[in-house]
Amino acid sequence: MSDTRIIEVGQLARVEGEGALHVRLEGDRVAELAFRIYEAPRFFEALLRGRDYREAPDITARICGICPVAYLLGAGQAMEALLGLEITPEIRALRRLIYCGEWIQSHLLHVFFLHAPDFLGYDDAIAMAADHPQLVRDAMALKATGNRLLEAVGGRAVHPVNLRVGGFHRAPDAEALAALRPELERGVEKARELALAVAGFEFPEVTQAYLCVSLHHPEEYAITEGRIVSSEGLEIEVAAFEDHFEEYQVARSNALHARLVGSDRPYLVGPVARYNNNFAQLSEEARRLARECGLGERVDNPFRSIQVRMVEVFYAFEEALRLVEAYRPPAPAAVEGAPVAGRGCGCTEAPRGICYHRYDVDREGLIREARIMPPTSQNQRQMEADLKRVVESNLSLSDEALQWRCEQAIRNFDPCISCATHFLKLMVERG
Amino acid sequence: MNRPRLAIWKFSSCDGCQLMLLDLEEELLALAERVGIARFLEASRRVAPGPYDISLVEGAVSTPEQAAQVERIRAESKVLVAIGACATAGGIQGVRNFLDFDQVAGYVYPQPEVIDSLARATPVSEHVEVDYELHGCPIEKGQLMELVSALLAGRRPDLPAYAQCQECKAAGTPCVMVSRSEPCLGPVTRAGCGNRCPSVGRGCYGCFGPAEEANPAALNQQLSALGMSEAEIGRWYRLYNAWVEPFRKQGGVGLKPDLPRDPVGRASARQQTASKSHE
Amino acid sequence: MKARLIDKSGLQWLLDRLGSQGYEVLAPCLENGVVEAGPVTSLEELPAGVEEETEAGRYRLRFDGKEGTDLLFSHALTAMGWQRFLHPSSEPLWRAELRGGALEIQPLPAEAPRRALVGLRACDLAAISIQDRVLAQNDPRYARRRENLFLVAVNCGRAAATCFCHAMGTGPEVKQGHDLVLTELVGGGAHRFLVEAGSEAGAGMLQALPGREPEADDWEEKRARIEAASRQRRRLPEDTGDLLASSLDHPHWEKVGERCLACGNCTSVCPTCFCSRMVERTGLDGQQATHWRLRDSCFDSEHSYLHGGPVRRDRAARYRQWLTHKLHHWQAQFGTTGCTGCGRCITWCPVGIDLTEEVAALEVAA
Amino acid sequence: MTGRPDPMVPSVLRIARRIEEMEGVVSLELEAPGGFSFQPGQFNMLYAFGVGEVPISISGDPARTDRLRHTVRAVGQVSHALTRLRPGMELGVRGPLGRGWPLEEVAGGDLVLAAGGLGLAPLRPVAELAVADPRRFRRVVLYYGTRNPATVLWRQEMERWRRAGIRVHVTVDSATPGWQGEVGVVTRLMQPGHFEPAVATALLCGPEVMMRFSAQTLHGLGIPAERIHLSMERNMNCGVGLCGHCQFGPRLVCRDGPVFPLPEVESLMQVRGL
Ligand SMILES: Cc1cc2nc3c(=O)[nH]c(=O)nc-3n(C[C@H](O)[C@H](O)[C@H](O)COP(=O)(O)OP(=O)(O)OC[C@H]3O[C@@H](n4cnc5c(N)ncnc54)[C@H](O)[C@@H]3O)c2cc1C
Ligand code: SF4
Ligand code: SF4
Ligand code: SF4
Repeated sequence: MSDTRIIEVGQLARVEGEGALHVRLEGDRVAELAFRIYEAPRFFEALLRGRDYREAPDITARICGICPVAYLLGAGQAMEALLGLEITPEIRALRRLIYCGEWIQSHLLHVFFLHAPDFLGYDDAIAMAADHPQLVRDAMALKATGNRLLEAVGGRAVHPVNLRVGGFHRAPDAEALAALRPELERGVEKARELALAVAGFEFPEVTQAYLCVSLHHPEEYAITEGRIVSSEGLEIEVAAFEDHFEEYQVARSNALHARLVGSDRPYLVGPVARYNNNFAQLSEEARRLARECGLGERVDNPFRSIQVRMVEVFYAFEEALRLVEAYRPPAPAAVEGAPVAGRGCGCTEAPRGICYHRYDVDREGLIREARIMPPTSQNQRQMEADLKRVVESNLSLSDEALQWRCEQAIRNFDPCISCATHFLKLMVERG
Repeated sequence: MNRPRLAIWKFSSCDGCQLMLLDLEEELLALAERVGIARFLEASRRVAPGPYDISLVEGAVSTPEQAAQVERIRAESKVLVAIGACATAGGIQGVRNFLDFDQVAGYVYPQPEVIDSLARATPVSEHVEVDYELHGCPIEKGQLMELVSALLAGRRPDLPAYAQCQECKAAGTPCVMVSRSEPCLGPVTRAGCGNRCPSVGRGCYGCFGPAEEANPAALNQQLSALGMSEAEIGRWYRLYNAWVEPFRKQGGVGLKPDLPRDPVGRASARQQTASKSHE
Repeated sequence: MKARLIDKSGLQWLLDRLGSQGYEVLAPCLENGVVEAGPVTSLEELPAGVEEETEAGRYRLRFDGKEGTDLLFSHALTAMGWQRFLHPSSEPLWRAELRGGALEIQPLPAEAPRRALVGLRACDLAAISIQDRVLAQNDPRYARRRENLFLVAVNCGRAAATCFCHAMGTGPEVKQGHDLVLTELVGGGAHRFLVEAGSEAGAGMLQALPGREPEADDWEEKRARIEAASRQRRRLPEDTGDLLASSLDHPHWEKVGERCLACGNCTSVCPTCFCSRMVERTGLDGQQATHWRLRDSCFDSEHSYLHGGPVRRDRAARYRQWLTHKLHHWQAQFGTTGCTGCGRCITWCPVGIDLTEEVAALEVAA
Repeated sequence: MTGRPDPMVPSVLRIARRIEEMEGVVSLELEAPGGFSFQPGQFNMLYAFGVGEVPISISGDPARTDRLRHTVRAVGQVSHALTRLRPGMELGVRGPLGRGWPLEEVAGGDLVLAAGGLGLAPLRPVAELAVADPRRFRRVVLYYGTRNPATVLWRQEMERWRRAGIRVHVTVDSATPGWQGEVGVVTRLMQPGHFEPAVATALLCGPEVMMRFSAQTLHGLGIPAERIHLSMERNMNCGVGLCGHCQFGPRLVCRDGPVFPLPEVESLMQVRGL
């Protein structure tokens, strides 16, 4: 057909991992759209079988170098649920603190290294730094603070070593944490400035009616724990996750998709979902900042996810500062338990959205079954839906511009393909 | 100015090692001035063709496509550096090399036969000649900068091959095995991480891979004296650096074929939901 | 004045005085489950009533002031020794800059803070005097650090199970190398310290100490304590040097080589080990280079690297190098033994290799 | 004490001349404006900017104190960097270090030089002394062995030495077409009658095996063991006895050597991996 257009992104850049996009347009109809993950499968769930339950955090952490805390904690908390361990408030607080570090570094990485160049028209942040040196340097400095937080609590910024089932190997030194205070105070201020700077970007006008799924906690903006809620009234325990969410396979796609049981709608996890479900739990300052940035209580333009991330960065700095100020070293640093046979589930809010773990463990403490649903896999279907929308509403763009716009739309999700890959399913059709 | 050209590649990995480049922050800008970053997909849309002066390769080779690509990378790179446990030792995905691949694939995939994966995830050095290796899961920024600066200056990078124990001592960390009977792989693990685990009171879990002079047989006696079973010891070695000797030999010890013959995966919840969805 | 008898407040006075004279006071304290030298301002920070139980490959602390008083120096040794204050694990030596073809080399000043080391034992002093012989001549950095030390030693009243200073003739009584030496006394229920001077600087300080003249039973208690500390199980034979000299081809080295981890723990804790290596560090811009000295171990393959391979290829050869150097070749090189009998290498070897046992094995089988 | 110069800090010297001796071997002639005296057999630590420091023998004429000469074979990073330096550029020098050849001992007697490969470098200053002062030694004989004709060092110099009365014997491990000289190990060159063993002193430098067999042969020819001297090689980082790398049993090669009389090292050389 003469007016067939093919938009092809062979190797998606500025995402974690390896993916590709293929769009075929016939006239103004999207005839085919496939977001393809070609990152090699890594078989984590199979590797976990036969391992000691205490090994799960360190093994699953290697699913992703950008958000290892989501795995360290998700697996850790799943095992605690299994063992019936009561985690002390001090350990809980410390976990929230390190998670703030991960949010800060991951969000800033995404916002300024991976996503902002799309808005400002650069190939990468290095090129962007030439014209916007202060912006990039400020972002780097803030991101470095996130890393320092991870390091101070976790002993290492990427793949922290100090987390374990039950808590921490060693409670961080109070002085070491106190030393971060000035930096965090500056961080709160700078994060506000950067959020406002991002608010000045130009946002393509696209809206989506998202079904938002996230954790929810009545007293705090949910990060490490809570109940799973949807924007349409679902509210369940983490352990009931698989009763309500399912993965299924579709023809023509290389990846597993997810949806709510009994409904065919895709759903959204991640910053926008969290924000929409938990706006009331944000601090007053964070809510005010959101308004200053022009965000309402609900966000339905996917391109504005970058702004939501900045509001979350601001909030994470506030939280981190508060937690550091209130820090009391947990003693003991970890709660001990003995292995029991059974099933444990865990779920936390990774920077990209909820990350669910389930393990079946035998009496010796060896893992028999493992199942992990990272956020990117849950978002995949929504990503394709968004892309379709973006393509349809930007038909006037040249192929090159449209391709870039599509890339940008994918980056709205901050997809972590390394995360998504270990469960990746290849095209399977079932009769 | 004729700047050396740097390319960054990725095979099977978690991206954590590449992230170290982005975590260089200010130093990354300095690096980008000193070298031309010709290919770094995680950071840039711009991809310049080879040849490259330095290629940093992250990840294990685990698909036929990657096996072919690594040859191409070698051919167009003057200096090839494998970075991280995945690229130097197969990484965590190398654990599958000890298992029955059909079972592994069958557990995760309903139709494993359509998967385009090699049975084994292997280090880059099993495929092509590697000029330097940066160890660690993940690598350390300091070592990355040391390597790059050394390459630029034409000197030998100072990358330790000795054991983690010496980092403990330099950091003033009391040996966790001697002072607390905490099992530790430090005596057989390469130094370079900056003493991360022992300094939080935990035994090293070997993420920097074997030290040059590793003597696991001698360490294992001590580990069993501290109460570890043979299977536990085997599992310890069977982690991020499982596929390089001498960890490889140790990693096979006590390995029970404890995955059920008929993979439970077939009956797992995922399958049920998957079929449910097609009702 | 030969000696003073002071109580705890007198000792605190000494710490304060040293502090006010600009010394950083380092003394044993509890750290990560071991006794280790660290900055101290108050006696409260000392590990009162703590004793270490050591064995080959094992170290534990035990808390009991079993003499009715919490002795401040009831432990025997600091875990890793004091040498890091004299011979740091890394140190920049000079900086070089190249402009065009012109080279400029700037020596970097040594860090040599004024430090008072409090709580050294006789073996620690022996170690310093051994390092003095090895390094003071040719290493002005070491010499400067050495000059800026004030050494307050303590006589041991108890030996750890791994101590063998008595056999090596380096202790337990402090006889030389100190500025001051304390003997902690508790006889008659009074917790006090007998202080003696070993140098002019020490004598000056002794003059000023608030206390009184010690009496006969103080001296008697000191003697008894040292005698108690002299009861040690481990020893090295008199003719160890000759034995080693004639055992270079002994098959036993292979056996130790099988057990040895070549991890370098022994060389890292040994207070006399001095090996170092030089490395060049350059920045990205390639305009500047810094030449560093890092501590090194003869158990590393790089240590004897020559023409693409190490001379000492296996662990057996390296263990032999370490042991024969310590106990024999040192004598030829520096006119002293390289071992003080502190036992640290025994305690901190993760697999518990004990040099006294290895020597004994050579003796039996020879 | 504090005022003493740090023996670890190099001084800076400029390269006056660079001579490409053969493929991969370069001699550097350095300007020594302040004068530089040394004992033949001593070495310097040479520093190439940004790369590092290595021990290199002094290979020049000891009479020329304004010029300092080194001959370097490019084998690793530092030696490569040194051989790449150009005239006018500067490098770092620490030295002279170590104990040189015991030349007083030889005075008036016969001098036997045996070198393998680049081991000729530290013997060159001795040959130059002999040339400059023919009465200093009675007879001088040089045995030189190298891998093949292409790696014969200093052909012209050796010709000059020959003309000055030194008896030069050269052999190669494997010949190439056109090679007229000897083929085989260096010990095959050593013949009775070349020197008077009772008054001869032998100076040896080369690979350890070569020195071991040469020492044996020369001793067999009647030179007393204590008059056979070897220049040893060990890893060196400091060159002044501080770093511990050059241990050779009871000796520190940099401080006590590199030159040792045979009895001091003979038995040590028999021990594997010492
Ligand atoms: C007393 C003495 C005199 C020497 N004289 C000369 C000479 O005149 N000409 C010459 O070309 N070479 C000489 N050498 C050998 C020269 O020092 C080595 O070739 C050089 O150190 C190799 O360093 P590199 O960095 O180029 O090689 P690499 O192989 O990269 O060496 C790395 C490091 O190992 C050590 N090392 C490696 N080989 C040796 C070695 N053979 N000796 C000592 N340390 C070594 C050094 O610390 C060096 O920096 C001499 C060695 C000694 C001990
Ligand atoms: S080596 Fe470890 S940190 Fe690096 S990519 Fe592999 S899994 Fe990630
Ligand atoms: S101590 Fe061991 S496991 Fe821990 S970070 Fe270092 S090398 Fe890795
Ligand atoms: S060799 Fe062992 S016992 Fe002797 S001084 Fe060194 S550490 Fe102490």
